[in-house]
Formats: sequence, structure tokens, C-alpha cells
Amino acid sequence: MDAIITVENLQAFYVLEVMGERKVIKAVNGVDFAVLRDEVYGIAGESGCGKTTLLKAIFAALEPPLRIFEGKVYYYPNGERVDAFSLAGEARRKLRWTYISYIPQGSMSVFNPVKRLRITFLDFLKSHVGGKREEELLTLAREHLVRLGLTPQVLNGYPHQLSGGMRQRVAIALATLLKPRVILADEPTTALDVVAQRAVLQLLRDVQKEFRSTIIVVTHDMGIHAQITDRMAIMYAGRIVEEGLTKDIFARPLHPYTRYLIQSLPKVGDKNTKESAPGSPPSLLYLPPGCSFHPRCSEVMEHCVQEIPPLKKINESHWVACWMREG
Amino acid sequence: MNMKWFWAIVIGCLFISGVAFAQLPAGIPREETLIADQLSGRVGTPGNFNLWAGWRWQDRGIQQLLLEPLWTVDYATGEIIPGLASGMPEYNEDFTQMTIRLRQGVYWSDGVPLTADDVVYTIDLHVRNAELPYHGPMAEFVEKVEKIDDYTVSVHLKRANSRFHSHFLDRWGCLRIMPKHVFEKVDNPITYEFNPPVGCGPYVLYDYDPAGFWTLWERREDWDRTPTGMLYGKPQPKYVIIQGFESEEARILAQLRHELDMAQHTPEGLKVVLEKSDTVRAWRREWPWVVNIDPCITGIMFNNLVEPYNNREVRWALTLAIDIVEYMAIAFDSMAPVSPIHLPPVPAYKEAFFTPLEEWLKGFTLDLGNGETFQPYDPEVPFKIAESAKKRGYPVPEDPAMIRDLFGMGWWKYAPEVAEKLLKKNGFSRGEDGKWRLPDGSPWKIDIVADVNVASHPLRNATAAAEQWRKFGIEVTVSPTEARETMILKGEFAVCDQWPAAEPWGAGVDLSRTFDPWHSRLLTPIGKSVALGPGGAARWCDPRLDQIIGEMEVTDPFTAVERTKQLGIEALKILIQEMPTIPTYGYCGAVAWDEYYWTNWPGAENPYTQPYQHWPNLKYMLPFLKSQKK
Amino acid sequence: MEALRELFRDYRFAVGFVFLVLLAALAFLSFFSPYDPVRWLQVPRDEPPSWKHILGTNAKGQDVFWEATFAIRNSLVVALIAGLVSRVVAVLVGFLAGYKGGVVDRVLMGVADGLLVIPLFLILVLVAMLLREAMTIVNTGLLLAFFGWAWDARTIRAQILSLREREFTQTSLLSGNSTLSLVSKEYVPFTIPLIFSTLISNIAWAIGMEIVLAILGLVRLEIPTLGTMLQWAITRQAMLLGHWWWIATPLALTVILLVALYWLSVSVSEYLDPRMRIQRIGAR
Amino acid sequence: MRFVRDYLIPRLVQYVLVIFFGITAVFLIPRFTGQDPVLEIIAQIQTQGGSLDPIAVRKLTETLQELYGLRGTLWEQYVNMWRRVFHLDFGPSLFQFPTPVSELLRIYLPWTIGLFATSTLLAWLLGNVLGGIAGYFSSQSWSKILDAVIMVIRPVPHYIFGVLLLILFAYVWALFPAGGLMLGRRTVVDLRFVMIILRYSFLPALTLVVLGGAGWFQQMKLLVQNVRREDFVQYAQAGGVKERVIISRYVMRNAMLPQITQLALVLGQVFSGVLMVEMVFSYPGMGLLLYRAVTRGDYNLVMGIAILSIFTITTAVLLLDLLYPLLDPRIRHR
Repeated sequence: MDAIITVENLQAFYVLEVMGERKVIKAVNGVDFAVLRDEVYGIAGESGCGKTTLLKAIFAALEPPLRIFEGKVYYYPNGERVDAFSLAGEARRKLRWTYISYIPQGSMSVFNPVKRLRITFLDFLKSHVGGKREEELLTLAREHLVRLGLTPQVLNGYPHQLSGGMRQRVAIALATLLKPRVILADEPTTALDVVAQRAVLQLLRDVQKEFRSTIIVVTHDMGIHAQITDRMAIMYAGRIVEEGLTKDIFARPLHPYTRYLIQSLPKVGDKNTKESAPGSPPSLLYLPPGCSFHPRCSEVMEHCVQEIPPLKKINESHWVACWMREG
Repeated sequence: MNMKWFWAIVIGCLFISGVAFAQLPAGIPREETLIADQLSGRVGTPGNFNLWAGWRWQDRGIQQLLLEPLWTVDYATGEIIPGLASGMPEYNEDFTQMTIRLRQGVYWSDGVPLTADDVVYTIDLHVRNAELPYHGPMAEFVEKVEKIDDYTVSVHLKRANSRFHSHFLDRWGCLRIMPKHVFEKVDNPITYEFNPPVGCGPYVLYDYDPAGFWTLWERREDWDRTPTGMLYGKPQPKYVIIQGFESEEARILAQLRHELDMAQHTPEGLKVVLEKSDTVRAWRREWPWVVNIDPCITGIMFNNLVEPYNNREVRWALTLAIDIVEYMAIAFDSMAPVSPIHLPPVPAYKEAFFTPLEEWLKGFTLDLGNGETFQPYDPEVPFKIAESAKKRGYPVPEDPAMIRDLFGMGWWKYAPEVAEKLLKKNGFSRGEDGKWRLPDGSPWKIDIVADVNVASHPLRNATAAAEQWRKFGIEVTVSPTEARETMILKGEFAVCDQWPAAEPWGAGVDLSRTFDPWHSRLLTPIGKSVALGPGGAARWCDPRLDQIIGEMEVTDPFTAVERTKQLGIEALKILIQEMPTIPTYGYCGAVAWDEYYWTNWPGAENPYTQPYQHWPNLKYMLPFLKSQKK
Repeated sequence: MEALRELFRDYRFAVGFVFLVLLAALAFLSFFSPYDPVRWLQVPRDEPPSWKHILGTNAKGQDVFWEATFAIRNSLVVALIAGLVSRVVAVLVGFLAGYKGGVVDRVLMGVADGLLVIPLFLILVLVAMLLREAMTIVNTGLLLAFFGWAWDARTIRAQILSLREREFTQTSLLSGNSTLSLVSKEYVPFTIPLIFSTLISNIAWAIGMEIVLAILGLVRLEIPTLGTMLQWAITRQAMLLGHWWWIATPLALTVILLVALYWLSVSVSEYLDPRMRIQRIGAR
Repeated sequence: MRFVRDYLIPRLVQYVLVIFFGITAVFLIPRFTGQDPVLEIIAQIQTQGGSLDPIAVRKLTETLQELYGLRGTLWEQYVNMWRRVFHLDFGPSLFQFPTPVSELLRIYLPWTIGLFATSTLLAWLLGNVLGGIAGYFSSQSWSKILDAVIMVIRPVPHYIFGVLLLILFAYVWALFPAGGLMLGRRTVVDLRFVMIILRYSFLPALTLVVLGGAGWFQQMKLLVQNVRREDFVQYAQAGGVKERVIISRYVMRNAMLPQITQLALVLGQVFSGVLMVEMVFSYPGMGLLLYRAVTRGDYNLVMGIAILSIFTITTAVLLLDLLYPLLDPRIRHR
């Protein structure tokens, strides 16, 4: 197995002190998976299920109140295994953008609003590429944009002068500037219109082909997963409830939650109202006992209320955490 | 890192410079310099020394060091000191001609001799030029001024005036003699800046702050050709700096750092410097320290044109509602001498007026109506104040003579019940709440227009009076306002904290200066400005007083001493009967002298001259100072 | 009041609030004072703190503790009048200018700018001189209110401008709601935290300004406020004479009051910041 | 040219109107206080114990009123005032007669610029830089301690803070003068001259910088704490952009924007603090000059200073409005 990121029993919680009372939000609560080289891996789930936190943990961007309680995240730069959390500050900073990079959720405000984009690109480049003059770095940035099919003129503008779709594509260009091995994309198409969405997805696909990078896409939108991911995981209340090849999951969803997600997708010619899971995700502060999904599950059993179902292997590439699949 | 170094260097430089450079301008040795505080504060016209044209912050050294008047009053010794004049003025029989004889051998600081021509020029110019402040009296009285010889001038007056010389008698200002050779070359004596200034005093201008905080004077090489040098010898300090401070804290600290030799603080400030410094002394070496011979009386002023203060009995009722012992504790921490009459208790006046009046005061009776009478004078007041000060923990002397010296001769009794009778007799009444009502039934409210400076004597009086009258059941507010001066001069007040009477000369027996503002011809309606705030703003007059003032104008204060004195006593009796303003206590200057560089100050034990640094007489103190070469 | 409950989760808001309550309690105590705050020589003078006079006595013969209760009461009244009255003006002007725009906006903001560029202090001194004995607690507050609204009116206007751009204004107007109901239902809730935060800084400004006026002797000096207490202590040289209790009391009260207000204002500002809010909501 | 028609011209009209109304207000209000500058002068002489004959005083009053140009109706004086404004001649100071107002401004302005302008700018810079850094590292303990210290210092009145500094550094450790700058007409401008001025101005400047800076510090800290959570900052951090660059170019640069607007407006509101400092340290400056002018009814001087101040601030605000888009590219003129 040629893993590029492995996550082992990760528990990342937000710890808040409120009026002397300690409150723990279990955003990522025991997650295991591995992402392979040269694949597009998707993480799906409604908002508030912990998927953005999971991305942050993978990126090792741990700002209080987010804390890692257990588990590890490993990177594999140059083939050797590195513990992402125990990396020293400078070493981690160096791996950023060269090994692992990040496309933010909604590019609306990810660029310094008072500086031309050129400056922002240079800031990122200068922090990772030593010994080069400014013009050389600028040439590098221009070439990169051209390779991604974008006009280098955007560098002379201010972020607010770009359209939303364009800005998102520039953000992708910025994230991939140093040809990172892994690219984390957090809701890359949210808040974009359909045309822009398509362009952005195309660009992601191009990047993946061009640089043979691994991309981890996080989005609640199952349509995007269907379009670009090779493998995917479904998260619910801080846990992975199902993982498998994208085509398998869409063809044969095993977890009731996955089925809800898929059914909520609009289908061409379908005039019926979409059926979504009743209710909303539970508060991560007060998780229901047993399977977190049981209050919303139409097939709930007595057992579901008492015990948390483990992630069970169904076949070589398909895993699920549901008591219905037990035995 | 760069920033750190930058700051280290800046701070380092500041420290080093602090060690390397003293406070004074280059070339001025501290031990030969006297530094005195400027009472009137920062000079507003730093480059202009022409005090003939108007107010020029004259106590920046112009009057103390640069200029010499014909005569100067010293209230501490009770003398009149002839400066440019060689003796007292001489009047003819009917007071229509005055002769001035000049001291010979006096030179202006630019080397030109002083002669009768300067005096003639000065008076002549003032008669002719209507823009000069002293034009009024000169034009009114002078018919002709003529030079008899180089050192004799004769002034012919339009009508009899036995006090014409007082316009040349320096008591914090007078018409001083101008250097003719300087002014005759000037087109307009009003706009002329008189810089560099020329004078007959023992010092000349050396330098000054363009922003007006200080003026530096240098002793004349030919100090022996000035009246000061001739009279008292060589002034000891080679340099004198007169410096203004904007805050009392800065002044206190400057004195504690030995950067200020003579200062006038508040009594609290004086306590601080005495407590914190081993070398600072006050006028009196023991408690209560302050100068209590100042020729100024403080108190409360009524506007005698305003109801109900136009009523003598109301004014007396308010006087008797004051418990003077408490009043003094509030106003000045029991440190000042009280005065029942409209005169400050300076030595000369105690002898000439207080003592002769005392028997009369004891017998003085108020008519309360219904055949009731009341004798308000209380000679025990100084002893009561001494008792209260002792309770406060002050070291009060036991000697009765000393107690009367420190706390005054006596004051009016605290007699609220008598005050009540007087008020009820006049239709006042007490409401249900015990508060006083005016005769028309409305609540009696007194608003005392007051000084904004909490440390000043006026506001101290206002505060104490308000406190006493509140206790008596009147609603009193104190309104400190920067517009106080204007309001008082224009009469836009009912009660205020202005001096209750104009300051007398402080020497001799002539009290005309105090009584003149109350002549009926000067009575000014409300809304128009009176000529003189102290005393005059009370807008009161009395035909009996008019008569006395008229008689004084034709009585020579130098020759007819006994008559002058008698007239003064009669006038004071009228004031007491009428009580147009309430005199409370004599102004006290909290003078502090640092004995670090200079000693032999004119303290209470050796009052060879008046003690203030801002009075023109400073020049007569300087020859007596002893240097403590450090 | 969901907002309040959330704010109380912040220790700074809670502590600031408790400080304020304590100061208010102190002010309330003044009603039970055994001494008349205006009168002199009520107790022995210049005594250091003791059981009998827990904060000592001053040179006027007043008990510093009881004097302080009146001072804090009067200062709070000045500050509250200044703060609340100027809030009414600032909110009206801000809403009107922001909502109406155009000429109304130009004129109102012109007036506000005019007030901002005139050396305010000059006007305050002049008016204080005019009012003289009328410089009572209430009038001092009103005077400060009159000059304290301009900056905040600008801030509120800016907020309204940004709200106007938002979607719900259009929707609300299209769906036939009246302007009044729009303003009261949609704008007011959004601007209340902002108004509160400007109120707090305005109160702090008013307290400071009252002290300046008092030190210059431009208010009625016999009425105890934090400013006049400081003024008497300064002019009677409490600091250099070592009567620290006299000057330290009003100073400490001023500092405590302003620290409490600062904490409230910081807390409210953070609360206003949407990102912080999400974090708090997450904790629900 | 839409910019000129729709923005520049209305803005200029507003500028002129604000100046016009400001000056008119400053002309009118002093005349309602009932302060008579002539009487103030006379009272000054009398209160100090000066001797002035009653006849002399009456004559003097009339002469001075003539000289001061206080005769004539309010309207005539008003028209006259504008004529003077356009000739940049404010007449003589009434209380410091006959010194011309322009002469006083010439003497005091350099001091005010030297102390007040410098320390205001320094306070602004230091407050913002420190506040920015403390806000960025707000979870560090030194930042919390600094915040607490500043929180306690800031409410201390200028007068008391100044006196405390005086006691500490001019008495307990006599490092600095207690006041009284001994530089006269004879002084030559050399290194010593500069050192003396620096030493003399240090404590007043320190008071203004500390108390002024404390305010900027608190505001900036708050702003930075907000900006720090902005996406672009977090993204730059995620991207491994060097921290120094993030603090200066991302956080401070953005948080600074509202502070710049404030700086222009705050210029008009600081007379009170400066006045207190000038009082404590006996420092020559416009604050004291203005205060004395106001309290003595010196209309000419009040007008001179107020016009100067209104003009400076209004122009500063106008310039800022026009230049602001350069600082913040998102803002375009309406």
C-alpha cells in the first residue's frame, strides 16, 4: 500500500472553559484511514459533522481551543514516515505547500484585501523558495498560472476585483504553486454558481493529472464526490461511518446515513421532493448514547441505542459502521 | 533590535546630559544667582517692557529690579522710601503745587544721568497722550510742570490735592519716571516695546524666555550709581531670575531641588516644602509660618445695590451668623489674623487704628428693635482660635500678646439668635424646614461668585462663608467662574469673594486709598464697570464718608498726621456701622525661602523690609542677602 | 436576553459587571451616609485610615469613604446622563443618515463633522463658563451629552449602511413591511450590541472629561464627584503631604470604574465579531 | 470626471461649510460668556495689589476698548473678523496686548508641534505597534500582563500622571528638570540646545505618549484580535508564510486602516490632555495659550488658535478622505 497520509485513531476535540466549566466538543472522535498516492479522496457529511476539523488535524493546524487527545497523523515525504504532530515548527512550516497544501473553504476572503495578488503570491513563494530574486519568483508564479490555463494578468489586480469563480481558481493556483504531494480542498465549490463550479472542478482534475498529486476533497455535496473522487468516506458526528470506492458507495450504500445523503441529491428529471434525513446532526457536545445516528435513523434497533457500532470490513475496500451490517 | 539600541542611546544621552549640564543658561553660576517665583505667572508679552503703555507683567523684574520709582511704600517697616527722590514731596500751603527733589548722581543703565528733564518729560507726556493709563489723573490735576533746576521739579496743580504724590508712590505700581532720552526718539510710546529696557534700578535685562516663563537680570556694573546702591549698598546676587510656574507641584519641586530661592506657595504647599526640605524656611520660623502683615484684607463682598443686601441689618445679620473660629479653621486652617475692621492688621495700622478703636468697638451697639440692643464685638476671638488650633495639634504659643499678634485683635460674636432677630425684624422668616425665606416668602438663596483657584484666599473665604450660612439655614452655592473678574466689576453678582476693601498704602496713617473708591461720585450702576474691584465693586456710598474723603484731600498726610489718623478712624466707624462688606482676615502670603544659596531673609524675627519677591521693594532686600557659596 | 447570557460566559464581562454593581452599591450607600457631603469639619481632619474612618479623613474634615460614595454616585449620574442622552441623539442621527442617505445624510454628517473638528474642549470651557452656578450634576451630564454624540453617530450610520446592503432589507421591503417595522425588527437588534459598546466608551469619555473640567475648576466644586474630589486633593497637596488616602480613593475608583467599562466593552466587541460568535454558539 | 462631479465637489463644499460654521461658532460663543477682556486686564492689575487711580481706570477702559476694536455691533465685528481671516491677520492679543496673535502663534506653534504633534504620532505608532503585537499574541502571558498594566494606567488623569512622573523623575530621582526651560534669546542652537530641549520635553512627552498610546494600544489590540481570525491571515499561516510578514503585512496593515481615520479626528479632541501636561510641566504650548485666552475673554487669540486648529483638522480629514482609497483598495469614491 502506497500511503501518502495515514490517520490513526484520531481524536481532536475543542476544549472550552465557560464560566469555570470545562466543555469538550468531540469534533473528531476516533478516526482511522489512509489516503493513497495519486488518488482523489473524498470526505462527505453534513455541516457540523467534524469534517473541517479533520482536515485541520490532517494539516496539523492546531490552534486552541482545538486539541489532539489521541491518535496520530503521518506524512510520507521522501518515502519516510513523519509524525505530523511532533514536527517542529520550522520543519512543519517547510512541508507546507511543498508536501501538503490547502485550498480554503470559499476563497472570498483568503487573499490579503489591501495588497495586490502578486504580493500574496510572492509572500507564499518567498517563505518556501530560498535564494531567488523577486522577478524569478514572479516568473515562476506566472508560468504556473499559464500552465493551469489562467491569465497571469490576475496577479496585478486586487482580490476584490475578481469574480467568485475566478478567485477560487486563483486560490487553487496559489495552493498548488509548489506542486505539493497532497492537496486538501475544503468545500472548494461552495457559494459558486454551476458554471463556475464546473470550471473549478475541471481545474482540480487538471491539477491532479498535471502534478500527479493526491487530493483530499471535503464537501457535503455528494454530486462533487461522484464527479471527481476515487474513494470516499462518510462522516457523521465525528466518526467515519462508511468508507469505500466512490462507485461502490454510490452503487451500494450500506449505512442509512449514506443513503440519505445520496437520496438528497437532485436527479435529472426527478420532480419529487428530495428526501433528506429528518432532524439535524446532534450537538457534538452532547452526543446521544450508542450510535450517534440512531435518533434520525428509520431502521433503528434496540442495540443501536446502547452501543457504538465499530467500523466493519465488508469487503476489500468497503467498510461500514452499522449494527445492521453485523454478521 | 535596532529600536532597542536607539532607545538605549537616547535615554543614555538624556542621563549624561543631566549630569553634564545644570539647569541655568550657559555662563550663569548658580551660587551667584537668585531665583524667584513670578506671582503673576508666565509673561504674556515677553518681548515688551513698556509698562507705561499697559499691563506688562511688571513683577517679572521690571518693577523689582529694573525701575526705580520716586517713592516706595514698605508696609513691614511702615516707611516710605525715597528712591529717585531725595526726600518726601513738598506741598505749598493750599496744596496746589508740589515740589519733587531728585537724588543726585543717579544714572540710567545706559550711562545717561537722571535729571529733572526726565520727570518733566514723563509728566508732560502723560498729560498730553490720552492713551497712556496714567493720563487720567495727570490730565485732571496737572496744570503745568516745570524744571526748577537739574534736580528739582515743580508740579502746579489745577486744584488742591494733598495726595498728588501718591501717583508716584510705588505700591505694586505707580507712574514711574521714563528715560526721556529713549522715549523722545520714539514715534508712538504706546506701541514702543522698550526692548532693551533702560532703568535706574540696580539690574539690567540679560536674557528672557520668548515664551515668557522666565526673565534673567544682571546686576549693573555701576550699581553704586542707582538709588538702591546708594541707600543700601551692593545687591548681592549677580544675577536674578524671575520664573513663572503653571502648577504648584512644579514650583514646590523646583524649590526642593534648590532651583528656586524665593517662592510664594499655598499654605499646603508651604507645609510640603517645610516638611521635605532642611534648608527652606518660612517668614516665621515656627507655626503658623505665613506672612501675616500683608497690607490686604480678605473677606466677603455684598452688592449693595441688590436686594436684600442693600439693607444694613441684613448685612449685619449675615456677619453675626458667622462663627469666626470655625470660619478660620475652614478658610485658612486657623493660621491667619482676623480683622473686625476694613483694614489689614499690618504693624503700622495696629498701632494707629486698631488700638485706638478697640474701646469704641467694645462699646459698639446694634439696635435690634423693641428696645433690644446687642454688643457684637468679641475680644476673646483670638484666644478661641488659638484653642481650636491647639486641638488640631498645632504648637500654639501661650503668650496672650503673641496670640493677638498671630490671630488678630478680635472679631464679631457668633450670635445666630441675634441674626435671627435682625432678619425677622426685616420681614424674613424661617420655613417649615428651618430654611430662611425672603420677606416675599420665596426661599433665600445665596450664590457666591468665586475664584476658580481652590487655593486662593477669595475662594477660601467663599467656601467658609457658604459653610457658615448653610449652617444658619440659608441655601448657599459657591460658583467658581473664570468670568469672576468681569462679573464683579460689572456688578453682576449679589455676593462674591472679592477683597472687602481696597488695599491701603500699608504705611503711614493715610487711608485715602481704601476709602476713595466709595465716594458717591464713583458709585456705578449694575452693568457698568466700576473703576476699582476691591471695595469699589460693593457699590456702596455714604454722605458722611464723602465728607471725610473731601476733608482728607486737603490734609497733608506727612505733616497733619494726627488729623489724618482721626479722619481714618471716623471713616472706619462708619464702615463698621454699615458693614457694606465683611472683612474677615488679613491676607497671608505663604512665603518660602531656601537658605541653601542665600540667607538673611527678612523673616518675622528681623523684618528689615517687606518679604515678597514680587513687590517693587525686592531691590532693597538684595543688598542684605548673604551668600552661602556652595 | 440570549445575548446577555452569552456575554456572561466571558469572565471579563462578568467581572466588569460585578465591579460596576459594587460601584453602584457604593453609590447607593451614599443615601445612608451619616455626613452631609457638602459640609466641612464633620470629623477630625487629615487622619489616616482607621476603623472609625476606613478610608481616613481629608483636610476639609470629611470622611473620605462617605465622601467617595457621593462622588461615585454623582459621577455615575453625570456619565449616565451624558452616555444615554448622547446615545439617543447618536442613534437617531445615525439611523436617519444611514437609512435615508442623500441630502439628509450629507447634512447630518456635515453637522457631526463640524462638531468633531471644532476644538471641543474650547466649547466645553466656554459653555461651562456660561452656565456657572447652573453647572449642576444634571447640566454637566447634558453638556457632555451635547458634544459626545458625533463620533458614535458616524459609527452607527456605517453599520446601518452595511445592513441596508444586506438581503433582508430588500426582501422585507418587497414583502410590504413598513419602514418603521423594518427598522425596529431588523436593524435595531443588529445594532444594539454596537450601541452598547459605544455607550460604554462614551461613559468612559464623560468620566474623564468631568475630571478635566473639575481640575480646571469649571464645575461646582462643593458637589462631590470623582473630579472635584481629585481637584480638592490636588490643590490641597494631598499627594506631596503624604495624605495618600485622600487622592488614592477617587483615583482608584476612577480606575476601577474605567477598567470595568473597558472589560465590558472588550467583551461586547468580541461578541460582536461573528467568528467569535460561531465559536460560542458551537459551545451550546 | 464623474469623480469630480459626484464626489470631489460635494466633498469640497462640505469642507468649506464645516470651516465656515466652525469659525462662526467660535466667534459667537465667547461673546456670550460675558467675559470682557478689558476688565480682565484691569482686574489683573488690581488683584495683584497694583495701584491704579479710579480716574485712570475709567480712562484706561475706554482707551483699551478703542484699541481692541471691541466697539461696534456684533455684525460689524463679525464682518471685520472675516476680513481679517482672509488677510491672515488676527489682530493683537487682547490679554497679552499689544503682542499680535500671529506673533504668539509663531512662538508657541513650534513648541506644540514639537511636543504635541510628535508625541501624538509617537503614541499612535507605539500604541498601534505594541497593541498589534500584543493582539496577535494575545494568548501569551506577557501580552496579558501588558494589557492589564495599560488597562490600569489609561484611566489615570493626565494631571495626576504628570505630577507622579514629576515626583518620581524630577525629585526622587532628579533625572529631569521640574520645569523652566532655560533657553533664552542669547542661546545658540547647538547640540547642547537640542539636548536641553529633549531633556525638558521628555517627561511631558512621556505623559502624552503613555496615556495616549494606552488608548491606541487597547483599540489596536482589539482590532488585531479580530483581524487575526480573518481567513486571509489564517490562510497565510497555513501556507507557512513567515510570521513577521504575517504580522506586518497581513494583520497590522489591515487593522491599521480604521486607526488612521481616527488619528485625524482625534487631533481636535486632545487639547484637554495637552493643557494638563503643559500646566504640570510649565511647558509653553497652544493648550495653555488657548485656555488662558478663553478664560480671559481674549477673542482675538481664541479666534487665531481655533481657526488654525479647525483648518488643520478639517484639511487633514479631507486629505484623508481623498487619499484613503490608496490605503484601502476596496474603497472607491461614492
